[in-house]
Amino acid sequence: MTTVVKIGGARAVDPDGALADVASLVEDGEDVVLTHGGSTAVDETLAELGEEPTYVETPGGVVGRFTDERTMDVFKMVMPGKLNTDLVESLHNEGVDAVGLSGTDGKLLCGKRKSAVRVKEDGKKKIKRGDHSGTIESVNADLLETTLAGGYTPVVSVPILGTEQSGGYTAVNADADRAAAAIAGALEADLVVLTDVTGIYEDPDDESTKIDSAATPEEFAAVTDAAEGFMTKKVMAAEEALEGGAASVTVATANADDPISSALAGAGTTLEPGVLEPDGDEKTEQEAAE
Amino acid sequence: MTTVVKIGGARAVDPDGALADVASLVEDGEDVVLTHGGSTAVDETLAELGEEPTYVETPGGVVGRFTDERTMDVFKMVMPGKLNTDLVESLHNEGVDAVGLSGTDGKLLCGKRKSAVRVKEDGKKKIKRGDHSGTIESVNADLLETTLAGGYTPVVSVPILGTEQSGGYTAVNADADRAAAAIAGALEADLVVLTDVTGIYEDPDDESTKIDSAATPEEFAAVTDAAEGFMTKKVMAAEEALEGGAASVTVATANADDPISSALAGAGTTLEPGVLEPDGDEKTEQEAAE
Amino acid sequence: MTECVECGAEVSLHDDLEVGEIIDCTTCGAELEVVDTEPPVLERAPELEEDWGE
Amino acid sequence: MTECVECGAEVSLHDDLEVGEIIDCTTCGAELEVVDTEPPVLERAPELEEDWGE
Repeated sequence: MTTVVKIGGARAVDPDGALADVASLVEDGEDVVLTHGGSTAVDETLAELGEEPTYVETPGGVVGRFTDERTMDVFKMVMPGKLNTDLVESLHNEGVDAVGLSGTDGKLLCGKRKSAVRVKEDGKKKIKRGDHSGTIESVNADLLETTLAGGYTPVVSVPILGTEQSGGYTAVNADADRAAAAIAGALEADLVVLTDVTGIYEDPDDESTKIDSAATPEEFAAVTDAAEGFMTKKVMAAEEALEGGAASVTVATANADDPISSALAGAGTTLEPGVLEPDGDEKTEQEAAE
Repeated sequence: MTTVVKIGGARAVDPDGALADVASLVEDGEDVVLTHGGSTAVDETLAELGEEPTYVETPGGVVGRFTDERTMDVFKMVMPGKLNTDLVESLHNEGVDAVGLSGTDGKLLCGKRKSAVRVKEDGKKKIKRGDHSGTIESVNADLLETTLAGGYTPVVSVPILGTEQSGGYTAVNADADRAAAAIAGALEADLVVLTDVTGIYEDPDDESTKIDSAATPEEFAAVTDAAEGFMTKKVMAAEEALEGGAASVTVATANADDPISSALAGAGTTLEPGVLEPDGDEKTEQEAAE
Repeated sequence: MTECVECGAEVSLHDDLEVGEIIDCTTCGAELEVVDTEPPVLERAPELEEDWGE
Repeated sequence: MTECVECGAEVSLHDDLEVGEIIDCTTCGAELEVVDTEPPVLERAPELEEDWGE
C-alpha cells in the first residue's frame, strides 16, 4: 500500500520528525510519496524582494492570493526551487533516495488555468485578470509508479501544468493539500496530512474534543461542521482524495516522534471512504438493504 | 544514440531555436537529455534581493564565485526553481514531455563538497571557508535511462549532491558544462554545447578561423591553444566528457534554426574521442603499429 | 450611456468607470464586464469558478 | 611569535593577523593556516583542489 504524506505549508510545521519516519517506512518496504506546501515562504521571499503579496477578496468574502506573473516567478523559485531541494537534501541525510518533482514535470499534475477571478475592490465588483492558478484535473500516476519502482521516494511540489484556453501550457499555482489529495486518489493510497494540530476538534479551541474518525456520511457531517478556517480547506481536500479513490485520509500533527506511522495507526482524525454519500445506484442498493 | 544538449548559462543564449529542434529530434525517436546553466540569472536575483555576489581570486589568478550559504539558497531558487521550471514549461509547449531534475534528485550528480578555497585577498594568501561547491564524481545513469524509457525528456540542472567529510549530504554548486560532460560520458552520448559563438576559433576574434573538428591529440593541441576565457572551461569539460565515454563533443551556436541537428551534422567544432592521449598500453600498441 | 450586449437596453455608466469593473444590466440582469473605457465597451462577464493556490 | 606545527621552528607573526590567513614557515616551508588569533593558533593548511560552480 502506498502512503502519501503532506507536510509543511503555511503553518510552521517541523518536518524533522516526519522525515525520520519516512525513512523507517521506506526501509520497511512501504511506498511513500511526499508533498509539501510553502505559501508562507513565498510571502517571505516576496518581502525580501521588497514586494507585497497580493491578496484579493471574492464577492463571497473568501480571501485568496492573486498570483500575478511576478508572484508566479517567486513561486517557482521558492516551492520547486528552495523548499523542494532542501527537502530532497534532508531526506538523503535520512538515507531516503528522494527525487524532487513539480506538477509540471512529465505533466504530473495538470488542469485548466484560471487566469481571471471575480473580486470585490473598494466596494465594486470586478474581474481581475492575469491570475496564475488552476484546478488539478489529472495526475500522471505512471510517472510516480515508475519513480517508486526505481526505488526512489518522490517529493512533489506545486506548481501544476496549467492548460490555457489557447491550448498552450503555463505553470500555475495550485493548493498543496488538494495536490496531495489528487495524488492519493490516483494512487489509491492512504493520505496523511500533517499539520500543527493533533486532528479535527469539534470545538476548535479544545483539543480534548478531537474527533478520532468518521466512517459514515453522518459522522462526516460532524467533521465538516467542526472544521473552521484553514481546516475547512483540508477537509475539502480530504473529501476530494476519497472521491478520487484514496483508501483513507488522516489529519494529524507533524510534531510527534513518528507522526506518519502514528497517524496510520489511528492517531489524529481518520476519514474513511464510507463518509462519501453513496451515489445513485449504490443508494438504492443500500436503501433496499435497510 | 543519446544526445546530451547544454543550453543557456552565463551567456545570453536564446533557447527557442534549440527547443523546437529538441522536439523534432525526440519525435524522430532520438533520446535527448537537456542541461542548463544560469549563473547570470543567479547574479540578477542576488541584485534584486539587494545582495552582492561574492567573487574571489585564487593565488593562481583564477576568479570564481564564492558560494556561501545565502548564495546557495538563491542558487536553488534560480536554477532548479525558476529556470528549470520555465524550461520544462517551454518544452511542453513544443510538444516535448519534459521532466525537470536537479543533481540532488535520486543522487543524479554526486561528488565531494569543497567547503574551503584558497584565495588572495588584499595581498594576503588566505583560506576562505563556507564555500558550497563540488566536483562531480558520479552520475546516476539509471535514473536518466528509466526517465527516457518512460518517454520523458530529462532537463537537468545543478546543484549536485555534495558529500561532506562527515558523511552527510549538502546541495552544492557545480559547473553546468562539466555536469553536461559527466552526463554525456555516463550515457556514452553525443554532447552538443550550445553557446553564442559558432565554434572554437583559432583567432578568438575571427569567426573565419573556426576549427571544424579535431580527431587526434595534435589537432586537439591546436584547439586547447586557441581556447580563451570562458571557452577554456568548455574545452576542459569536453575533454572530461570524452574521457568519461562520450561519443563526441560539439561546440556550436544556439542562435541557428536547428542548432542541435546542425551541430550533429558537423556545424561548429566537433571533438572526437581520438583527441585523447592514448593511455599506457594503447600507446605502445600505436607506437608498434607505426 | 451604452447598450446592454445581451438585451440591447440602455445601461447607465458612472463617471469613474474602471476596466474590469462589472456592471449589472438593470433590465435583463446580465453581468457586463467593462473591457474599455474610452469609449466604454462592455462584454458579457465570464462565469468564473473560484480556485485558490498556495 | 609561535611555533611551526610541522618542524617546531619559531614563526614570526605580524600584528594584523587574520583568521584564515596562510603563513609560510620560513624554516621548513610548510603552509600554516591561522585558525585563531587570541592567542594565535596555527594548523597545517589543507591541500585544496580548485573547483568552481556556476
